[in-house]
Amino acid sequence: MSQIALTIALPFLAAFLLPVIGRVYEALARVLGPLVLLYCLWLVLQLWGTGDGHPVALAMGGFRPPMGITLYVDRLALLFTLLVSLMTLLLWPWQRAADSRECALTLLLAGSASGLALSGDLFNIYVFYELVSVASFGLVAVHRSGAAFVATLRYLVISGFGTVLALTGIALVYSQTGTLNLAQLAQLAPDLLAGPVGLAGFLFMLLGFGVKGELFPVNTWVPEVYATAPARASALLAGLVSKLSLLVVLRLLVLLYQQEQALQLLLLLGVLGVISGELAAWRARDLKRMLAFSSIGQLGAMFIAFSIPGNAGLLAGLALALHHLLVKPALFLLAAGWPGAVERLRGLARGGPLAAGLFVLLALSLIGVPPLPGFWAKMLLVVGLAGQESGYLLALAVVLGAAVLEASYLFRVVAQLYHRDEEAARPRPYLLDLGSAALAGAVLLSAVPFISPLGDWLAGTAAQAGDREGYIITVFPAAGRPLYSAAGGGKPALAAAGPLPEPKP
Amino acid sequence: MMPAGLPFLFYAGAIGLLVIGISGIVLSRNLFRIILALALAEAGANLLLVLAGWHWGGSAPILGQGKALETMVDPVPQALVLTAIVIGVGIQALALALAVRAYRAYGTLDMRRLRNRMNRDIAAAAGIPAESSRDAPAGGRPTPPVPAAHRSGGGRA
Amino acid sequence: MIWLVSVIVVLMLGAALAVLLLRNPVGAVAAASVVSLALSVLFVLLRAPDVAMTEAAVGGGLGSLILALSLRRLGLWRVEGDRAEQERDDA
Amino acid sequence: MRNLASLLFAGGLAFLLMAIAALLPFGHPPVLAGGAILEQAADQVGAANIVTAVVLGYRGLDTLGEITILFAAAAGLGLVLGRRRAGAPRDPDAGPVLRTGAALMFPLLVLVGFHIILHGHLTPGGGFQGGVILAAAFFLPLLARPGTPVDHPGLSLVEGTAGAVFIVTGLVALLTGGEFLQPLLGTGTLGTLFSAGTLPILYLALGLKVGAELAGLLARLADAETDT
Repeated sequence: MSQIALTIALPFLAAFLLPVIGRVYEALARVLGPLVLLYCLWLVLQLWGTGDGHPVALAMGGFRPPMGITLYVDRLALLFTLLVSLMTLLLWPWQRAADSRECALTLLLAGSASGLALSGDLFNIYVFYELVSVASFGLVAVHRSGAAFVATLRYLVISGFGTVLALTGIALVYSQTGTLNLAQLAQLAPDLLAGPVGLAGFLFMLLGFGVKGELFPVNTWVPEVYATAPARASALLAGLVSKLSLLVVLRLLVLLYQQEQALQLLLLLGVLGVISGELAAWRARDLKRMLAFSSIGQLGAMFIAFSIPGNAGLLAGLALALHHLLVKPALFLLAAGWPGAVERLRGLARGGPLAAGLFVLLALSLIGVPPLPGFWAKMLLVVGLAGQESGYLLALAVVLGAAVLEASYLFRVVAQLYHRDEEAARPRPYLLDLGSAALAGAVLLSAVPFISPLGDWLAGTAAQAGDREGYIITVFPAAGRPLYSAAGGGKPALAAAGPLPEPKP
Repeated sequence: MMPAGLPFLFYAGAIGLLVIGISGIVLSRNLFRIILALALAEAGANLLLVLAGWHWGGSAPILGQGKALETMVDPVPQALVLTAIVIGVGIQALALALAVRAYRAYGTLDMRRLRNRMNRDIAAAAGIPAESSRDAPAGGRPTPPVPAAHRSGGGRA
Repeated sequence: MIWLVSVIVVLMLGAALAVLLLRNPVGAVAAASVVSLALSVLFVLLRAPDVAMTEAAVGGGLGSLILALSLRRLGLWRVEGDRAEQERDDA
Repeated sequence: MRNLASLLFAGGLAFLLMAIAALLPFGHPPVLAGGAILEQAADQVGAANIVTAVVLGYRGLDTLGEITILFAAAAGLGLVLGRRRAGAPRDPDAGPVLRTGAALMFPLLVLVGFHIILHGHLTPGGGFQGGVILAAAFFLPLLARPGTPVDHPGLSLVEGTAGAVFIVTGLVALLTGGEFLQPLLGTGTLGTLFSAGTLPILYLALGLKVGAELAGLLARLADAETDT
């Protein structure tokens, strides 16, 4: 299981060496990135096959927690590492492969995203989150137009603001607890983080780590960036990176903040996100902007799901997240070949029947039409919300209203696509994007007959992710207490440690 | 014995920097100043983090200088801040490079104006008439033109 | 000790305000490096020599250098600012 | 409207910060993980400067992430600023005083930079601080003679190999049965130059990488005529 660290290390190594190799042997540099990602994919699949499904904690550098950094490998983390390799491979910037810097940044994004999924240390999460940000700054600016620069700049400023908030939150948590290890924090949280300082720390970290998750007040970068970035970068950000941000919030909630106030705060921000996102999407006049705003709304729904206490909320949130991860990138890829404004999509179905058909399929699933997987994800959310108290019922009304809005604006697009009595617009040729989108559609359809086993599996994963005690015991096996204090100083964990040298006077 | 006001002074410095920085980021319209304010806020957060591990009368966490381990301050926040400072300067450099390019493209550093111009370019690229950009100032004059050599092609098709 | 700290904290916060309020961007950069240097003195007092060195080298030195270089590229590197143009930028 | 909202937002955050400042434990931190590290760092890592032990040992993964962020920032900066136009004019040379000064300062700065890097496990200082000084050393001649062509390929070679050394050192530990980034080569005698196992090597790689990255970054920012 130690090899899982390779999914972080190898992409970094390849990215460092890419400019050097590119100068000597260009053909190798061109395929190096996909090869490394393929290897990571294979590795994760193999670990998946050999593992027994129980979570494992890895001590980076051989230093036992809480001193060193812990990687926590449970089913959810493994799933996300798999998805990271798979998605970056599918969304690899093939068309622009000439620029080694773009390949290097994509590799860095993949490595840091794996790190984010695996990390069990608060500050380490911050570092990988920053790396994801910085790598994505370069990727969204590659079109090098004025608009792209300004959009990236606003994205950077908002991310930087989030950085400051997250760092402040970490400082507050550290000042209360004196540790960064998530398992130890989980032990201490009920005593030390329940007060106002701890909650303020949660607010700051939520706003900071929520920037990529398009959380309500820190999401103004979304429409501009998705409108100016290359479709593949948008797809990566909207599909993958936003889900990693959700994963961080999930870990914080489950391990550190199982308190009502924290959940209420998340619920409030989620509801505001749904309302503002869906309304803006409904008003949007070009397709990319519409998709971007609707993505804000859908991520808001996931935050609402996470704010439901208990595993039902986790399950609903994860189902929504995985569905969105499949559908949204495909929609962005389809939109890449079409002219922007909705009115200009008129009659496009005749020019590209496959793309239009795919769009209809994906849109139906996004709205939540049975028997497509999107329906089941929304169903879980609705059922979870219906079993709760007053505030959640309001959120239920908002979610249902949002579904109606979603249906209205997506059908507006579909109606344009299948408009008859006009000169048919023709899409730009974009086989690769269409192929990836078709793959997503195929996966979506093939999931329909297996909904029940998939749901069971996901429920197991959610239960494991929501198991706070299990997390603590996995990281600190000795009766769930930190080893160093149990053993009173303890022996050094390092095999390489020599005899004890005396400090010089 | 610790002078009573001393830790408070340090905390006041950290929180003060944070507040000044955050208000600068949110309220300032000049891009260059926003980037500077970002650095200020980050410095405040760093100071707060170092303070989280500091105690009065502590010594630097370096062995072999005759200080007892118990008196040393917590080394972990210091290591974190080292990391955070370097991350901050990397992001600052990238932000400045982007600001230079945005200035070349649109000839202004005013965030609101840049945003309007960008929205107009995005709308034009999508094929929507310019009037649809809601944020455009009513009758606002576009900024003075930049020398043509510096223009790097506003909107992309 | 307490007097030293209070002087430095006041200096630091004053310089931070100056960063936001000075019209001249060169002055703002100078004020930002004052903040960094004051901060690194505070780090020394807080028994964090490594952090102090880094803050002085990275924040005070390198950061100001980067800022100054980009100011030059923006064409704003002038000690006596052109009022009208600056107001256009600040407006 | 938007202005009012952001004003409220900033005001709220500021108020919150000040309110919780009163609740913070003034100067009485709970030293939990840090205490364990202070106790065991001498045995486990063997670096006299415990901050270095934390940066390269206990939190080595953070440091790897950090140099990678610098790398990503430099790559993004190159992507944004683009290549130099062929035949673009350069700034005039600085005067003879500055040129001679730069020539004299260069070896001194390089020496100081390497000293700080190599003693990072003993005294305050290390890869980042030394790397910044190295970057300054290489940037100074460029400032004095703007016409000097910058060896970007050379810089990226140093940068790439130094980063690779850092990761490969970590991978060797993984392949020999340890964990990723585990220090090797024993701890040596505390307080001497050749102690703390692979830490000085890591710090050297880190310093070179940081230096090369920052030098490239400065050179790109200084070159006012890049445009493609």
